[in-house]
Amino acid sequence: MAFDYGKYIRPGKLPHIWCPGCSYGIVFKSLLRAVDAQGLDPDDIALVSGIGCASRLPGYVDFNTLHTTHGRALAFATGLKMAKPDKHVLVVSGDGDATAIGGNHFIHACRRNIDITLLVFNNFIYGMTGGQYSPSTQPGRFASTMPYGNVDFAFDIPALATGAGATFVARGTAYHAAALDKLIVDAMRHRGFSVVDIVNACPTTYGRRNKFKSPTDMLLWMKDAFVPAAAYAKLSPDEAAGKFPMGVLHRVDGKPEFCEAYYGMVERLKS
Amino acid sequence: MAFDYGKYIRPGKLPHIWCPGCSYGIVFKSLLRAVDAQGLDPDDIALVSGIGCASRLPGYVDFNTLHTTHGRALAFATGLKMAKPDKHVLVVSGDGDATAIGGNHFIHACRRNIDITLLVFNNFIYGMTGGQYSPSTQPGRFASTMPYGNVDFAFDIPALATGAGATFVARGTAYHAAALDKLIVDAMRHRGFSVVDIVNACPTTYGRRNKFKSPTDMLLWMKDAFVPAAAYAKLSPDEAAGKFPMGVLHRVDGKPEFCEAYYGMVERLKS
Amino acid sequence: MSGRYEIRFSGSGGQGLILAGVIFAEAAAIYDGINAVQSQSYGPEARGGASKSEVILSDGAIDFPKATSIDLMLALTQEACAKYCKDVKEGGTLLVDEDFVHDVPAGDYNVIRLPIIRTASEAVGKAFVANIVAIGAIAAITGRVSREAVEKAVLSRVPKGTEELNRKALSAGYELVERRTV
Amino acid sequence: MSGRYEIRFSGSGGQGLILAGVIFAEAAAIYDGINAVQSQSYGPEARGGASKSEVILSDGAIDFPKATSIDLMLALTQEACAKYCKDVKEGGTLLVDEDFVHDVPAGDYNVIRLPIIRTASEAVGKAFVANIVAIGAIAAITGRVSREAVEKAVLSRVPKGTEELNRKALSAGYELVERRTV
Amino acid sequence: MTRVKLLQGNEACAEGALYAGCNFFAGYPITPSTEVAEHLARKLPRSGGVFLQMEDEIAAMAAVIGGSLAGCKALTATSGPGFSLKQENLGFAMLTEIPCVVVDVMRGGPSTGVPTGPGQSDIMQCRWGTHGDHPSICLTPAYVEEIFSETVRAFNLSEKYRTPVIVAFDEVVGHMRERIEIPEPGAIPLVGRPRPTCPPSEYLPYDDSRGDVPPMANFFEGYRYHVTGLNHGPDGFPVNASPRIHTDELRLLRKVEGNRGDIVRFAEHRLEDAEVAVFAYGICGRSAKTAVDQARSEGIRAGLFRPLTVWPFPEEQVAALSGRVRRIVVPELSLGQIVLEVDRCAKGRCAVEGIHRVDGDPITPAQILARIREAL
Amino acid sequence: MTRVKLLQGNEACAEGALYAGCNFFAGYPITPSTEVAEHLARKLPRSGGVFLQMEDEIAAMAAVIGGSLAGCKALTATSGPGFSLKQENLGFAMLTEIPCVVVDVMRGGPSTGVPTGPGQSDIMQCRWGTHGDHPSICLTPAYVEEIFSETVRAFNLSEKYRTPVIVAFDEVVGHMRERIEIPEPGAIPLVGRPRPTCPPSEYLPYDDSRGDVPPMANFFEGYRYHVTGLNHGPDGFPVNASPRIHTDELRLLRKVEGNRGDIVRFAEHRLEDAEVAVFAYGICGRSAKTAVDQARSEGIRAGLFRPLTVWPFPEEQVAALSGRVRRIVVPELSLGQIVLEVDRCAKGRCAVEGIHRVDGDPITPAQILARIREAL
Amino acid sequence: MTKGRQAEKVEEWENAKVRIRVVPRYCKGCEICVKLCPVRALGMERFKSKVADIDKCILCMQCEMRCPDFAISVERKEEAP
Amino acid sequence: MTKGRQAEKVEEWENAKVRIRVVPRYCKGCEICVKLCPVRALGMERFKSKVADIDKCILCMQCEMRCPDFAISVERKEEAP
Ligand SMILES: Cc1ncc(C[n+]2csc(CCOP(=O)(O)OP(=O)(O)O)c2C)c(N)n1
Ligand SMILES: Cc1ncc(C[n+]2csc(CCOP(=O)(O)OP(=O)(O)O)c2C)c(N)n1
Ligand code: SF4
Ligand code: SF4
Ligand code: SF4
Ligand code: SF4
Repeated sequence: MAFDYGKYIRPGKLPHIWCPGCSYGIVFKSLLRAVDAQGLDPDDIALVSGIGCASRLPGYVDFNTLHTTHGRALAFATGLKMAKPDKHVLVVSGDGDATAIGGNHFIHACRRNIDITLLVFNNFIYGMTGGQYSPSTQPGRFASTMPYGNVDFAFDIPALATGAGATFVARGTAYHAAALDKLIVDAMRHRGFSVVDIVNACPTTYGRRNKFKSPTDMLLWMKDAFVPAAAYAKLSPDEAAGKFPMGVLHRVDGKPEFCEAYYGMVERLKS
Repeated sequence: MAFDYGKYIRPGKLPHIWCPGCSYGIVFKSLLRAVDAQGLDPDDIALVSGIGCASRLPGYVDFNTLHTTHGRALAFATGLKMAKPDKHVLVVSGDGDATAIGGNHFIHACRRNIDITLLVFNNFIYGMTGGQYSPSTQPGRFASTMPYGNVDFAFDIPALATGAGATFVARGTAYHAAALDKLIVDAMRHRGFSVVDIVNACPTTYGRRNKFKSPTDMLLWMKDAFVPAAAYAKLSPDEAAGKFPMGVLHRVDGKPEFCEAYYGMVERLKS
Repeated sequence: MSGRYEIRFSGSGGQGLILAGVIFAEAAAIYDGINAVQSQSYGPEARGGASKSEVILSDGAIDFPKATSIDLMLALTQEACAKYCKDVKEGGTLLVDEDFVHDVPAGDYNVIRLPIIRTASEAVGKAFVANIVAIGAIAAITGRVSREAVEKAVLSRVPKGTEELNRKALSAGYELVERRTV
Repeated sequence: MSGRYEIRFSGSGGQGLILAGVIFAEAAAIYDGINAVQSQSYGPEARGGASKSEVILSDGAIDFPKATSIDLMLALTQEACAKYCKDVKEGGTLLVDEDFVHDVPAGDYNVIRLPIIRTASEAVGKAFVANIVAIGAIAAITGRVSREAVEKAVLSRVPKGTEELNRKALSAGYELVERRTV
Repeated sequence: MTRVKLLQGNEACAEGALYAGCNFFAGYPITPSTEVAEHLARKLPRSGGVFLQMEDEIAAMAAVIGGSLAGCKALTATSGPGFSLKQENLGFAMLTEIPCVVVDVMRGGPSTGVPTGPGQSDIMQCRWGTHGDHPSICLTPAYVEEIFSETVRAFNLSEKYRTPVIVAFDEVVGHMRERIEIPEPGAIPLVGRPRPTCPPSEYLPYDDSRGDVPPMANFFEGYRYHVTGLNHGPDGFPVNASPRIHTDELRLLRKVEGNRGDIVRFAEHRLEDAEVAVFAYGICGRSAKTAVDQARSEGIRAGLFRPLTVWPFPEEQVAALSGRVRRIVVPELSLGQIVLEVDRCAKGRCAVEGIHRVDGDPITPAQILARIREAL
Repeated sequence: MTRVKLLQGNEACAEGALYAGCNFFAGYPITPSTEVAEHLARKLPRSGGVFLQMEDEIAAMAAVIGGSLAGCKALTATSGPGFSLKQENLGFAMLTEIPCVVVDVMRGGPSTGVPTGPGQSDIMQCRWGTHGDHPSICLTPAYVEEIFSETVRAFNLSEKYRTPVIVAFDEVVGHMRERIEIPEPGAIPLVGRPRPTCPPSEYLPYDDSRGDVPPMANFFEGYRYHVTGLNHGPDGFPVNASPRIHTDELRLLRKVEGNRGDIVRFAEHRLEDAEVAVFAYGICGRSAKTAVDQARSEGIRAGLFRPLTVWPFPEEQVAALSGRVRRIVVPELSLGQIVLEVDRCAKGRCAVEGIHRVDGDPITPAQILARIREAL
Repeated sequence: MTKGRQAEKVEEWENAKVRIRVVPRYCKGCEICVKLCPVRALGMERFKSKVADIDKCILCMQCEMRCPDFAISVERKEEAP
Repeated sequence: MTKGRQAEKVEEWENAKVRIRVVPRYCKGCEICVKLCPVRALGMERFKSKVADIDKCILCMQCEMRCPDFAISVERKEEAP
């Protein structure tokens, strides 16, 4: 049986606004399957986003959905989660939303270890505004504001999350959609802040400028370039050139979760 | 001969505003010695800060000094440095200024690897506003906004800088003042973004609430708790409890510096 | 507003209709010395969805830059046609792609149906030059801008290496109209 | 403004003078039922530098909460004395620490010199209770607030475990004045 | 007996919030508002509420909106620089109609200015600080008791009209201490947000068919809906280039402007037969009261109009007043802000003049009295 | 020949900046202003200038101030949400008197609103967006050529008066393309900041003894001095609770308000004998021009006042106008902002009424014409 | 919360083993399905995906998994016993 | 750029080996110097640092290095040959 996405998608909202070949739709489907796999009640889930193409996702999903201001989704989500710590709070962000203007909320959510799952739709570019470079655009790549090739440097988003104190850090890709389902499930089940950096293809503003002939070519690049972390670790430096690890990259289970710590204090004060 | 701080201090500005026993003055002196050791021309140095007790430092120093808005010093400094890439740009920030409101500029300066040196005056608290907890307040510690003991978690500032891509990351303390001179010199000489996390004592808003009997006790705690990185690495987990490494904690020399990369592009386009 | 002539290019997000408007306006304003302004509008849904681009030509000054009483409107998609054709003026012209626009709302205007996209993909070989084919057709229909100016404008705006392709597309557009008129 | 009585506590940042004002106002307003407001001001230099705290007592409503015509002013440091004493009214009282304020600017007011800080550090044993010593002295000088109220107010505001110390400091303050008057 | 306290203005604000049912605070410290946070940091965890110190003011404003959307009564408090930073998200709350209360304890100067000195120069920013058209309710208490009661009222108005409410007062009243009697619970009625009565399947979050304030479902209650900062339709989903945008934005303004009768509050003192009126709020209102009494004692027919609601501006009242007096004097701790509004509403019917002071000290009764005397 | 181009408003803005000597841009992309950045991203590196895309708008504003302080002519460009975020640092530049130009291409709605639609509803924010008292210069071009020339003027005013200048235009004029002839270099005179002539040892960065605009030394030129967002003395160091604060803030306002003659620019069209005037800027100014011409052709004595400077507001001109006409019609893409200022200055001398539209489309000539007709 | 779902036009192809559905209004013509199909069972027509040869389908599910637009779905038919 | 530096009151103590200076206006009485002095050469008077016994000084420089207030400085005198 084909998976029934219709269960979760708001009636009348398809087709979505994403461009032909934009891989966001692929990841969107993975997210729905991952939620379904956990058998969660949609009433108990809030899906929050900032601004950008990725951030339009919540509009399609029949959860409690909140489309906020650019970069601030995690801060809104923190308010929701602290108010209702037993609910599930999920955030989707573009790479710009999450790590450019939203970088501060990103690192603080990591530090706080609040039980929110962040999915970064990382297409290496600002899609919504038409293709300016982002903090995850690799050096040498082209963008409307780096017309001569990017001379700025990119974040390694998982490394940033790890340095900031996140307790579950993973990377997936739109190509490896089935593996992604599993990563999202694990991220959501993790008690504490979890981040999945999800590599995506923006054919419209990134692909064309960077010599990808078609959306499919972008997916096939992912197929080649992303290697399970365990296998990646065994590559020689030569073999590793142009390749990136994927899967769960960092995980800590001992650190207390923020809501638990806060409400633990509330309990202590009562007694 | 006693060091002549008067060379660099603006006439009539002492005594400074810091409280009795505040270790900022100790670090300030270290900074002046470090600058002196490099024989730099004060006309070629800009010293930039945000808002906070630490951020009042530039007012005392006879360089080009810029006291900006809370958290934004690195962004102002980036403008100065890009406009005049051959000048020296130094930033001083409190832990709140640098990593709470200023967290985003902090990680982006790290990512960009722009040749600026950031000294974080880390006193584990918001001093200027009277003792609210900061992103570097350790769990369990007391602050006016954590009256029952901190249930939030702290950044490891060097780890954050490393995760964000900084190429020179060090930690010093006000107690280890002579070693600090050297760290500041090395940080300033490093071509790329450099951060020195400098542990400080705020007796007024932190010490009193956290059972330090005197400013001296706070310095003596530093003496005990901070161990050179090499020695720290050899401690058993038991021995390491309550201790922290200091010295240069991370250093990468291959990554291009941002101004060089940008002006390299300018040169390429000319030809 | 003597001789004000309003043209609207409409279709879906990715079809290059803003560029088409720009090229047309540039042909008029820069190469033919006719007053021209170009404007556009699109949704927050910059991606896909109906989009339009407008060019106003006039002998006199052009203050209000938007089309409200359209002399000629192009529609490459059904959605755009339905959404935007109400502003075509009495006696104006509605140019539609004959394969992609089936229901043309009734109105007091002349309807011209041309296989613009098909011509681009089949005769020229690349669907994405449909906008250039459309420019040719519109230039031919309106006769307001010289062919020389249009050609210069096209060639100055298209990516290097695609000049021949675009020249061919432009000719194909002219021909669609000329063949029909003959 | 019938019976408006203005008191200013001044000294340097860390001397607890804001707390002194608060305690004094609380004694009046809460425990003695006299109208009282307390206000303060300090520089961006919250740390160190001159600081002041004011209490207005009145039978009637107190609208303007700041002291402009001071009945009694305390100065624990030379800097504060110099900076703030100009607002003491004719016939008012200027109470200074006899060890730390040497130059008292001339003015039409009575000057009282008491060893407040010395009393705190020597007689009571802790310099930091100088503010409580001062409260005792001021209560004694003004006679506007009952000793019982003052004592309650002090004890309700000081950290647990320091009650005895503070009670002693308060008494010492009263005694400084009483001894003097005798 | 324990309900009678000597409280600082900022503490009274925190106590007012608690009285109003506030169970969520998110903030970032800033002088001279920090005591609001510090007081709540002590109190909220004891009552099971949420106290959050966020990484900056932007995040604090966002968290407050999130908390409110999840059903809490939510508060943030700040001062000038932080208030500037909150503007973008404040606009979000206005457009998405999420109740919350924002306290701005005003300090001196633009930029960092005089952090510990009083000011009243954010008052136009309270109206126009965020981009785009938006409603604004802004209350301006002057006494510690009033800070308490107006903070309660701020929560009530915010919930009733589904809109953020600003409480703006200057450093002097924020930091001064006065005797206050905390009312018994229930003495001041509390208002909650209008709640949907329809089943979730019929719920439209911005349904304006039955009034200008649509019922609000909280998240996680079974009413799954969409909230966006894009202009939206009754169903909450974005609309684009549509007349709906115009009518919906008009409705947002009307919610506030159309309910002036309920929202606008002010105090009048000896205005009956006044020839000179003083229009003043906050600390200036206090000084003015003293000045008016002194003027009266000199036989000058002076009176005081003291707005407790500055936005929406008491337009009718000022228009009427301008028809009755010869002059309106407007003392402000700014270089001339609210005086512009008074002037606008006076429409030339009487003279309007400001007294301005921004040196870090409040305007004294004597300064105002001097101007009242000159006015004749 | 190559100087004649078909340029988008946003591109003309970028070209105007380059013409004015802009050699530093820092920004963060946002619709509908992004093309300003994109154009400069292509051009600036070629001429050795700095193009910086920062992590957010706050950082962009900060970097621009840093760049200017180091001697560059610096620009940033943004739209509503980004403009809100820049406010705190914009206030810093105002108080510290650091020249720079801020472009706000106005879109629709509060919050995210209608990002791709036009708006004019940030115009009050241009005056009052940051906390505290501060001067404001805001220019409002309506034609592509005018965007070019007003951007040049913005740089000139900014340098001359040492203050940030805002150039605000709506999405329609920002995105439309028109023919423009770029003037020869030198055709428009350029102005630089006043420079110190004294030796460094005597330099006082805020010395107002010889005029309201103190000479400005750039960093790294040997004049080592201190810049702070705290209120400060002539030497640049903080002062606290001092009359200096008052006089200095007054000077900041006077720099701008006192030079209205130089700063305020406007275009009049057929106003000589007008009975009805339209007051309109930006796209509404264009629509109004057509409407006025149509009205005249119907024999109605209509005219247009089109401000190119909205702040400082052309108070005297509007006051005079209100004495001459029966009615002033104010079309705006907002729910009523600048109409309040017109009303304030008219002081009841004539009727003032707004035409408001915020549905994502511009006000048409026909809408204005209809109101002109009704006015009679 | 099913608010009146409109019936969507669906195109179907099937054989004994498999049913493939395409919703033309959702398909944006990106060709991902066509290009990732290992057996070239799909093709394009007027910028929309269609099944060229249903019998080639090996039920690998690549097209369904990677269609970003919810436009194509593949259903394994119950094996006849 | 020396803009008229005011003469600051300085207290001095010395013996043959060492000269210690305290600027009373700078000293904030934190007692760090006193407490970190390994030989207890310093003491407090009226909340200000002073030298209690100059002959105890071993020139370790701890007090100078760690005085946060530029208030105390220690100078080794040229050794007599
Ligand atoms: C405060 C603010 N600044 C800028 C913007 C404009 N903006 C909208 S989305 C976006 C970035 C989009 O990139 P990303 O976050 O990577 O998401 P994507 O569109 O690629 O999914 C920007 C800069 C905005 N809406 N608000
Ligand atoms: C936008 C803004 N928010 C808040 C403040 C208030 N504020 C001033 S300093 C400070 C924090 C001080 O702590 P830290 O940065 O660690 O420096 P310290 O004072 O401890 O040296 C805060 C919150 C401000 N000035 N501006
Ligand atoms: S612009 Fe890029 S990210 Fe945005 S919808 Fe299109 S393809 Fe996807
Ligand atoms: S408050 Fe703390 S950090 Fe600030 S000056 Fe005092 S001791 Fe130093
Ligand atoms: S992958 Fe989906 S959207 Fe793309 S062509 Fe195939 S069916 Fe259409
Ligand atoms: S260390 Fe310095 S400031 Fe502290 S007591 Fe000694 S001399 Fe005074």
